[in-house]
Amino acid sequence: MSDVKTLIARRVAKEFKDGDVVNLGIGLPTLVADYIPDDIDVTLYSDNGCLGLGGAAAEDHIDPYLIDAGGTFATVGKNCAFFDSALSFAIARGGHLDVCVLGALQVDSNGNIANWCVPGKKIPGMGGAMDLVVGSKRVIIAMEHTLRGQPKLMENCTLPLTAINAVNRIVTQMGVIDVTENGFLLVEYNPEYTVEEIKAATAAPLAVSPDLKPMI
Amino acid sequence: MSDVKTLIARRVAKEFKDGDVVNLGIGLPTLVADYIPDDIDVTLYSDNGCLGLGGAAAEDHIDPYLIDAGGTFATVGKNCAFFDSALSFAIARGGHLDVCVLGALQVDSNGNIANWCVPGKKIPGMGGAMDLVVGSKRVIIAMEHTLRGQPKLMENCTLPLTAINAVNRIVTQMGVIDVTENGFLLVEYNPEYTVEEIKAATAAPLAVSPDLKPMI
Amino acid sequence: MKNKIITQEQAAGLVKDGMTVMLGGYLGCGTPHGIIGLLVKNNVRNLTVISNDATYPGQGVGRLFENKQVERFIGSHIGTNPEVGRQMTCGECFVDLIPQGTLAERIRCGGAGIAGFLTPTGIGTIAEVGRQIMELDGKKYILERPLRADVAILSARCADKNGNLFFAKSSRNFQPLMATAADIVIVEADEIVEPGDIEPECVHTPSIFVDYITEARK
Amino acid sequence: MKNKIITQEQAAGLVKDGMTVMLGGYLGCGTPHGIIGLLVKNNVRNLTVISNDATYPGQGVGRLFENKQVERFIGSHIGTNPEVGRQMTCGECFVDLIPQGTLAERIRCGGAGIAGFLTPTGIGTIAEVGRQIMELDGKKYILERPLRADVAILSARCADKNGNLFFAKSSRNFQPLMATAADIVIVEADEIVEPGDIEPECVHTPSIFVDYITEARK
Repeated sequence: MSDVKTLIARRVAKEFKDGDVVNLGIGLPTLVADYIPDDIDVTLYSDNGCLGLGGAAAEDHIDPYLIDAGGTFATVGKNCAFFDSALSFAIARGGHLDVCVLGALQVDSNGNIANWCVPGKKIPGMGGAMDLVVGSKRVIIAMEHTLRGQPKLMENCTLPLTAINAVNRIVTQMGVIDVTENGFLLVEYNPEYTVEEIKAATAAPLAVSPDLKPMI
Repeated sequence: MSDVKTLIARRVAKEFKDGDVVNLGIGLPTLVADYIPDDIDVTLYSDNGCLGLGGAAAEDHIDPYLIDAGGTFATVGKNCAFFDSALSFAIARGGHLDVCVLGALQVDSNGNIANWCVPGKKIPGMGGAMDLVVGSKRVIIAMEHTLRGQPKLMENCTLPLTAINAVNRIVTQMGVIDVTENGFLLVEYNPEYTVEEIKAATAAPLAVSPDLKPMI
Repeated sequence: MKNKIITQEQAAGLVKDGMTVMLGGYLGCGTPHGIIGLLVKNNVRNLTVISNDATYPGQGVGRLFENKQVERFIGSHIGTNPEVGRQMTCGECFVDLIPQGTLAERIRCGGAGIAGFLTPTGIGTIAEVGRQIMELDGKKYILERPLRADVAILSARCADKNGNLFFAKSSRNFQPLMATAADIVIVEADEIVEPGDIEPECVHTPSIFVDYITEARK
Repeated sequence: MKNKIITQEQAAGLVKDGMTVMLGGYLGCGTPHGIIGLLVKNNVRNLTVISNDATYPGQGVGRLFENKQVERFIGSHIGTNPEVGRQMTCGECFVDLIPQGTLAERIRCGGAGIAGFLTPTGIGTIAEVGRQIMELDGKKYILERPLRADVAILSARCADKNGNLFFAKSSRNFQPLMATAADIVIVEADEIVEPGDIEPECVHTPSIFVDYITEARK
């Protein structure tokens, strides 16, 4: 199971370019930070009002004034700035994030995403996700392809939405799927699975790119 | 003439209470700063992004990074803070100024004010005046009662307006006039003038307060 | 200058039953823990609380829920505190969940004299419910309205005696916005310093926004 | 990190005929004087200039008017520069005068992804002309739209090599807002310092907004 998460995180990290400003959501997306190539500089954004945090604090070096967006005690990185929540969301909503990596409960072939609420079960709140997904130049979903055998890539999301027409790319342990005007397009596949298996695990039409490649 | 300005500035300075946050406009209102009583603390606001400036800089102590709202090189006062123009006008528009003292070309009995433009003659722009007049808790006009013999207190302003229903009080060399729901009300008079003279210099009905007092 | 320094008890005493209270902090970082403790002790009821999140059980804003003092909560996230979810589900507490950026901007507008703003955030989601939608240049936006409170209670790293504030690192979050948007603004400062000790260019909240200062207990 | 440091000539060369350019400063304080001088030298034409004011004859933004490079000016005040008033009256230059607070907020919205805001400023005045008026809770407001530019040119007291900015005293003015609202952001820094030299809590504009840095000539 953790191998699956590592595989996804590794692949997402290859999406970044030198100089990118990136938001990594809570959970699986946070792991991506560990796989960012050394030869590029990526500035991490935290919606609680930080750019350039330096990772989690050691237990004996906790600064009570410094947490990341997930509430973990953090450290000051080498290109760090702090600001208030108004500027923080001016960054998110205003198109200043190059890439936003989030988990999802469901994504559909219109690029709609549901990731904040399961009615009758869990309503934690949307936090910053709605602003992040609407405002980022590129939205990449990092998630397992299915949840307890149920597909998470749908024709239409059934859970309450986080945003419409927002997702650009989905990275799962089975492959890399782009959201195009014509719906899902498989652009990379994990050779451990056949295309038919990936299609079977997807609850919406899945076109296959003529340039289909093995997952890098 | 400068006696007239001094008289007006002195009287306006008596309007302030301890702790007030005050904007003084360019020209006559700026003089008011010299007459603020020593026993009260007033924080001066400058719309270019400062609170608590300490007055004009000596010629041999000019700091090129520090001007007041009128462009004069200024000094750091004892309770000083700098901020950007968005916060500056959040202060002005958001009701955080206790008193705004401005000059005017015309004021009318509805509290409308014209102070930024004479069409065909001088169109300097409104600068921050429209925000200041709309947002301040109290707007006091400090001006000479007439301009070259022409009344400046009107039934209806004829020049382009800065704001409607905005002025609370007018201080001139002839007296102190409040803008009430029923129009102008003379509350203090300069004993150098008769009430009839003040009425004659005013181009709108001027009621006289039953508590009319000499100008303090 | 008027003395703004009061005791924590005096500060907590300014909050009365039924008030709308903004509380600084993000998951407990930048939260005025001392005054919140006294609000629990004072047992003020029927509060409307505006704060980003409900922090964790037994901590910060969360303590007001456990003592059932919150009638309505306006925030972006309650997932870290199961008790709040329970109260919401049972109808014991009304919870108004709004996107974090919209929350920040609504508070900012409340302090800036702006009557509304148009955001693309939440279009096509339940964030639209009860909101006016406007279409401009072929795109849809939600018209959001300002938020204000009777009292804002903040936690600052430093306050000078005039009330100029400095927030350390990520403890700034919503606090400079809340300072502009409440009738009474109270600051629990970890340190009270002399005027001028905070560089005028590094003041995060100018003194004119702050009514009362109280020193945090160590 | 990509090297953002370029020469003043390279910086000025990024501005082309017909562009919309935001220029920092308030009456010449916080104005990028060096790059403006090179824009005069380069003689780029038909510019739309967004700046608070037209400063004084022979100085800052004013020099672009004297060389007739400004087709349209969007600002709040031109009274300190008679040449601009003359060009406006003769129809040589279109001048769009808007309230200073509205100007600031429109630029902020341009950078913050907000499609419009409702202000009470200007109701009942010519600031209403061409604007949509909305009535909310019995009060009238002007719906104002965001402003953006192709290039913003700023003047900072310090920039670190990554592009984090610090503005001294009143030279901050519109500059942090403009940094968010242009496709290309260029900073003329009086001093270029090492990353970390500006305290992370005292950064006025984070590096992610800044594309190019050039050192001001002494």
